[in-house]
Amino acid sequence: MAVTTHVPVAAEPEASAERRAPTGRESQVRMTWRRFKQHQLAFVSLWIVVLFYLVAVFAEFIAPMDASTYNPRYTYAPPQGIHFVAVDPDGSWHFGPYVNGYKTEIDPEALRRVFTIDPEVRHPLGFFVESEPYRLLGFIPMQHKLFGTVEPDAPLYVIGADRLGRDQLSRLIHGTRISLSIGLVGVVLSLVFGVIIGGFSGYYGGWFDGAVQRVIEFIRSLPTIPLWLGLAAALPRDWGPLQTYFAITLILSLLGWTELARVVRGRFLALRTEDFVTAAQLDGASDYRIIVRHMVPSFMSHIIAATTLAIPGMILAETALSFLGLGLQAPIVSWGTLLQDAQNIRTLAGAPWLLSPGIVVVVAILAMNFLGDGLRDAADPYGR
Amino acid sequence: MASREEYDMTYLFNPRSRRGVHAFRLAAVMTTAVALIAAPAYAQQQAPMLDALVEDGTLPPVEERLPDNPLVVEPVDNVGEYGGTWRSALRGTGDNAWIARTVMYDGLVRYNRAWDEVIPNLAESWEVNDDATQYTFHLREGLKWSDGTPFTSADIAFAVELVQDPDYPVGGTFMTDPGNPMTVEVVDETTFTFTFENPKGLLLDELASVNGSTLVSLQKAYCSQFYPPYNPEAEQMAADEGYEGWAFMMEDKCAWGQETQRWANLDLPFMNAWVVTEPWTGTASRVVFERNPYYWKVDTEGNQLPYIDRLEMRVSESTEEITLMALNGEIDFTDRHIATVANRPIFFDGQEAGDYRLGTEVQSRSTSLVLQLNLNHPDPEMNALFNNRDFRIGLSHALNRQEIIDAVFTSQGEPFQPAPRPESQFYDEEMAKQYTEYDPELAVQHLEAAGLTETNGQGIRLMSNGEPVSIAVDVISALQPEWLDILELMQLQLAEVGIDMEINNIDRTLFYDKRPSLDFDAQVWAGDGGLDVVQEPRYYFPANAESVWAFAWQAWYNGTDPEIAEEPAEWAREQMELYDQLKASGDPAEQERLMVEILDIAKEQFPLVGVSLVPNGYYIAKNNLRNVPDEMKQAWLFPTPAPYDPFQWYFE
Amino acid sequence: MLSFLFRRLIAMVLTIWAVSFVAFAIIQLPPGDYLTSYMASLSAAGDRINPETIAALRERYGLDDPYVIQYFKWIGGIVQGDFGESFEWKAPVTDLIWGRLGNSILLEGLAILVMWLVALPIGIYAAVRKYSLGDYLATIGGFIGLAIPNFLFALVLMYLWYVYFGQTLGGLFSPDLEGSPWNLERILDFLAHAWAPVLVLATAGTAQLIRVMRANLLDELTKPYVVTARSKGLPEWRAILKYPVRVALNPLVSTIGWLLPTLVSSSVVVSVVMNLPTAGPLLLKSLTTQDMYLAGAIIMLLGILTVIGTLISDLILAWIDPRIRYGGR
Amino acid sequence: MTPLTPMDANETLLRMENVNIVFSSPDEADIEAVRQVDFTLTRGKTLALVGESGCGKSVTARAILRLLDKNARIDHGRILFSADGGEPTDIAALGSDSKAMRSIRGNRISMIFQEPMSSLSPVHTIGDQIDEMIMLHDDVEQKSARERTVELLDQVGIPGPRQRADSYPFQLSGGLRQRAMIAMALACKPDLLIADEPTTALDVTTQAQILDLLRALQAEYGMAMLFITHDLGVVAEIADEVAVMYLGDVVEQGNVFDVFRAPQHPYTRALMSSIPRMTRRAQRERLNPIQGNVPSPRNRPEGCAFTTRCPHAFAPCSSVHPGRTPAGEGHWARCHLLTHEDAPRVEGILQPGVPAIEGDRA
Repeated sequence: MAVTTHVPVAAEPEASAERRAPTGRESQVRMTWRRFKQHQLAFVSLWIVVLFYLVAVFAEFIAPMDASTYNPRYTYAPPQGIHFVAVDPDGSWHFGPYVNGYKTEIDPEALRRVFTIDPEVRHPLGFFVESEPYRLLGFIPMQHKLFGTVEPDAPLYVIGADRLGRDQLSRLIHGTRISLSIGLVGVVLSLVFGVIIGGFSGYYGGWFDGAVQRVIEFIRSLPTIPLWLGLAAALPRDWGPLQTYFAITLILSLLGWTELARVVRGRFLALRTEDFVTAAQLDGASDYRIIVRHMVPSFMSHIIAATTLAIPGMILAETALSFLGLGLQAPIVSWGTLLQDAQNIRTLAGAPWLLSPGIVVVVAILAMNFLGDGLRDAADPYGR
Repeated sequence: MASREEYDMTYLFNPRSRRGVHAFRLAAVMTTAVALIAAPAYAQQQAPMLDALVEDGTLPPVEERLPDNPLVVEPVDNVGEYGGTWRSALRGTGDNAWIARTVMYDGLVRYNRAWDEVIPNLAESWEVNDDATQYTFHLREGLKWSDGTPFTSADIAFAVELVQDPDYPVGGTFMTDPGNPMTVEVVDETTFTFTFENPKGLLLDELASVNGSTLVSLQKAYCSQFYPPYNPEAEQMAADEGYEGWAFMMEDKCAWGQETQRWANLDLPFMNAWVVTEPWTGTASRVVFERNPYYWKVDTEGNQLPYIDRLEMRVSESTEEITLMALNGEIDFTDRHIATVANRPIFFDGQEAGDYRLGTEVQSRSTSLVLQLNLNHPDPEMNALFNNRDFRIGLSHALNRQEIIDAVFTSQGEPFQPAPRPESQFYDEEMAKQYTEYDPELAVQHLEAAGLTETNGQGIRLMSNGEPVSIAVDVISALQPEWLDILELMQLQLAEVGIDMEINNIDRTLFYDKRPSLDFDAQVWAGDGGLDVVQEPRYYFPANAESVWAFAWQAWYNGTDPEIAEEPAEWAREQMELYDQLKASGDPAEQERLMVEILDIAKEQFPLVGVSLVPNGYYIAKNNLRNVPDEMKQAWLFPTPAPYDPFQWYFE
Repeated sequence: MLSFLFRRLIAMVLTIWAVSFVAFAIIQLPPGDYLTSYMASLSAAGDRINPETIAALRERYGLDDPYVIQYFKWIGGIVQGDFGESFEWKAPVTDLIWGRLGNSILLEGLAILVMWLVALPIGIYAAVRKYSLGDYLATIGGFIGLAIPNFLFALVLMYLWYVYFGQTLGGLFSPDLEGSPWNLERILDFLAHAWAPVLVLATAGTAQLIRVMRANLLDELTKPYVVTARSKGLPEWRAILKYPVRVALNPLVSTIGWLLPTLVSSSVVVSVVMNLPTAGPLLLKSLTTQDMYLAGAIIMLLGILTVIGTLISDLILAWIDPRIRYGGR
Repeated sequence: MTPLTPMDANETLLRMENVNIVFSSPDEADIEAVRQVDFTLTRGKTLALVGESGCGKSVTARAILRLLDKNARIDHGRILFSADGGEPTDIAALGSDSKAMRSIRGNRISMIFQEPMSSLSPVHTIGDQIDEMIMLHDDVEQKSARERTVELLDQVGIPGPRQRADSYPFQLSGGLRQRAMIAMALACKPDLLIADEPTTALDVTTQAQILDLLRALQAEYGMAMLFITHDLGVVAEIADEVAVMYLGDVVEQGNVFDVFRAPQHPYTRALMSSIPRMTRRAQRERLNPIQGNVPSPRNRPEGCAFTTRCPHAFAPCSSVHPGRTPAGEGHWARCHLLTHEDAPRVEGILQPGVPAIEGDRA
């Protein structure tokens, strides 16, 4: 539900005067960082987010299989889980990660494969195992995966397989790239609009500010979802996956920038009156210089915070659009499209592991929200 | 307007036309015989819910409501009991097809349950002249609309008149076929004659098909008030009502056949077993039908049909909701939307809890997916390639069909090309199985024979202009998720032999928009015409607009889209001539011979690549719902389950 | 105050006018028109329709006119309260949407009510006990709600409900009460159906609300007047509730108006999954079938709702915040 | 430090005994913002608390009302308050939100603040805010409360009080706001009024008016006043007694006359010499501001806080915290100069072994 967030201007309360004195000499960045680290939740989240983006970048390497590698014999295969210790009947112990094989039969009446994990069969796992040659990020030729089964064509479905016997984990990892980048690209675009427009309107104020405010008001007065639907439905429908992908991000950011603009403007209004800006003006520094050299750095952290807080919205929007059949479509692999596969009773009943994208989305969004909150609190301790 | 959801639609008559045509005389004789026995040998019974109404005189007694010789229906298992509500679901706003499949199917004639005969219905008999240009029908004496007024030849004539009115847009029926104009002549109350310019061998099948309802759905007494020729005020009235013209008001008040608006107007009289009592408006969350007290059929003991009192259809945009309803035993019979391959396991498991059973539906479609390369491709290079038989054979051999069957259809089905199904008398194993074995080497040989010898860096084969072979395939995954799955597998399999395939998962409108511009490499659809070979020859030769693979050729054949119409290849022209002969001929044996010839050419030319035989579908029926056959044929022209006489189903 | 109102009204009219452009653009953007998709479905249904008929229809629906003409026809109608006719239903748009719009507002109104009842106390607590365990729990809880995609939540809810209670959640009324006038029975029936979607919608919105409330209150808590209030000898909670909370509420209360349009649009997804007779699915369908007047009308109404909402917000704000009422600072 | 003597009922209203206040923050070591503060407030008299900003005046004042922020606490010491001359209550021992404490706040002790604008709720009328105060402590209903409010507003010299009662803070001038603030503070006829730099935010003429008003009211209500300011001029004008604070310490206290005439602590002296005097050109001396600036409490020297800036600092200063040393009737200071034999000689300070100038010891 879109509740317009009230962006307060940092007020420095009387009573904290004594506290402020000692910290006053620290650099903005160091101070922010120190405060940030106290916000444990945010600190943990930071690492989670970093992890997510690492996965996104090195998807091909981390994912044990390719997103489209299928195996008819393992449709809807349940999760294997990874085991580390094995005991043979003769009582001898084996250490090291492995997965069990499956026993499969087809139930012709119910039309499905019935899987039973076969504890006898063990497929040992290894790191940096040989694989089909592939190109990391599309240009670095490689033929090793982070981990996988030692025998090349042993089944590996750590968190289960989808309806075509594709490895859900691998698809999840590949989907991460699209979903996270869609969020990032979208936000970066909004940021560009937001900072430039919001910045100038906040700095100059006056009629310019007024005009911008009206525009923002207008854009906000357009009901989001129909707008998405409309624009998404309006995309040339013979566009390829990639074009659609960027079109969608653009659409998302077109509507997303207003919020950022508001934040930035708010900060600018607050800063404009601060002494160091006035000082700079008196020194006859150019507006551009003032904005870029003096003002922007002084609330970089706010921008970062606002940005992190905007990404989750984008991700959710992407999934929602896919759900409505207006966003990305299979065969593109994104969290949204993966969830599309999961959104039916048959999956809930028969293959709940296909809901895993949902969990990942939740984790990612939680992490980013906390990170964003942490950054904001750190950037502006007295304001919030 | 017509249904959005039907993808298995085919049109025109039944699979064994020769027997169909026999049926004319035979059936005529038979029914008169039936009539003799069935006449008031014993007092007719009626549903208890009507007794009160008859008591207080709002309804005449059942004898007066029934025609002189009601149609006697042989129950599937046994004579049933009155009462009960048949609950089902409509998927959102565009699902009028479900009503067509349950309530509306009751034309002049109908198909028998085996789908091999046209039998009497409203018409108790008919005669056809020898060159099949003139048909005379005899309605039952004393048929009545659901409002109690008589149903006569005049109503038929009115329907024809209205449908033929150029200002009134009714989509292609035999009445508006520019290729073969027809006229109607009323002989008397119960007798009328259709006269055609050219032979119309297939009329009875069209009348027996789902489209037959159009002719018997417009009551002259009611509908003529909106029609200027009968009511000079009609235009004025429409204007007052805020319509932009009489036609708009007519469409709205007096919609024909299976038009959705038909169930939005409670005043509209029906000839069907149930009449709508809760209208289907844009805001309705359910549509309700109740028994038509003037229905004109009885069971073998003379009980007026239908047995079931009410039909309750939930309007739901959400298939998941419908699925849960079915699992929860809140749906008494359905075979639509939710009865998919993917859902089979949960419905199977749910039988006990939901107290329902799964029945078998034999599909009329042959192969699960037809890859229709655009043989009229505007780009000469592609055009040449697609028209190269070796290329198509190469593709076919490159497909590992068993893998697809295992993955997508849980090993149900067998490799199958677009060809008549084993159940059809046109079944030709060679045609169905040719080039289906998975053999990459052989595939490569054929591809190279097609001139694709060079490959580029990614191992993609190059056309003579040095361009890599890349086929963009259009698919509407919304209609059948399986299609997308199959394509995703094909994509990888074709890559193995150096053919690049791109999947365009697109919206239906665009799917159709692209055709007239010939602006596509290939489209996929299901293998219609597996049982109704003669009626739906779209994959056997460029027969109609659904023959996407040769759209320009069919345009030439049907005289549509002149701007793109293009003279077909020799072999296709030959087929077209043969089919023309077939349509003209009244003799079933001749028709079969001609069709076989057409099929042989198709087999020889191999224009289309298929995947696997469509496995049987299933229906979901509550355990206490009786007189439902365990196995049904599933088609559109034969609108399952209507031909299995839902009016004689009952709850025990 | 009056001039303020006047200025607002002028702005309102202008915005609505602008919205009408956007709405029209949106419904015209997709290639093809209703008749293309109509033909598509016809041929998919195996039906034929001769080109002349289509041409006739197009002519009759005025789909051949230049956009400008179409626009003015359309807007002209709207000005007279005639939103045109839905192609798909061959029925006046207004007949179709009012009922569903009503349901939307009813449903979302309920959801928002729940949200506020839950979020405000939590938000206040989280602010007063900043960084306490309670604060963390509240935030985490809220965010989880925010993070779960609505359709997933709805679907899982429906399924689990079926599994454990053997009921299918769906719709807003039991069919028998669908058309009936409001009475106790119907209200109860509505609540019996509405709780599920309300739950889904509320969980999605609460986090945001908590966060805003917390942030605003944190700002106010540090203001001197709070100390003054304490120095009067007011009990801590009373001091907080009467002063900072009162002030912190202003920006929130002023968003009530903003919520109006989201009333309708935010429930699209849930409505589709749970088959709720709200405006959302109608809009979705009309957009995909290019039922332009229906789609246009709904977008238009949403726009108008927003503008009215904004006005209401400003009025409320002026009403609760003297600083604005008397044009102070 | 001096032993505790029983409070003289008719004399002493409030006595701070060895109070120290500590700020703790999650990321830094605790800071002792105020240490060993002792002073006494006498009925009907005004004590001025003087010092540079950040020296802990406000904190001390708030401590009396237990209005410290969450991160601050009274570490030890007592704040003895006896309203009706009865058995004194130790405010330091009360729960900050306890009933007892609340019955004192606003009722017996009330406070006015520096920022009249931000110290009044922007969304409630002046009237409401004063009514509330009255209704809170003496149980009367709205109507009569409002009557009293109007009286008060009238009393503090707000024109057209009845109408003004219904206006919002931002509709009043700074001076009027402060008057309203005062009216509120007086609403329950408190025994003690704490005024935290009430005039700092006002322009000079208004300052004067407010000061006069306060003095007048004090006389009328016979209440004691703790007047916090950094402006010695104001002190001279309003105070009977003065306590000088530096970096959390009360370095010198005594009656205004004594302290101004013969300041004993180098810091006090420095303050004095930093204010201009009205003299003839010829006799004018250069103002000599205190060199250096206030260090943060964090790195405050072990001993006398002023060491780092003290012109006379010697051996013990940096290490030993000087005790209270009497320098006359009710006049004392914390400085080693006053006690140590070997302290450097400083003119004007009573040092051991130095004969006092006649009249000094009054």
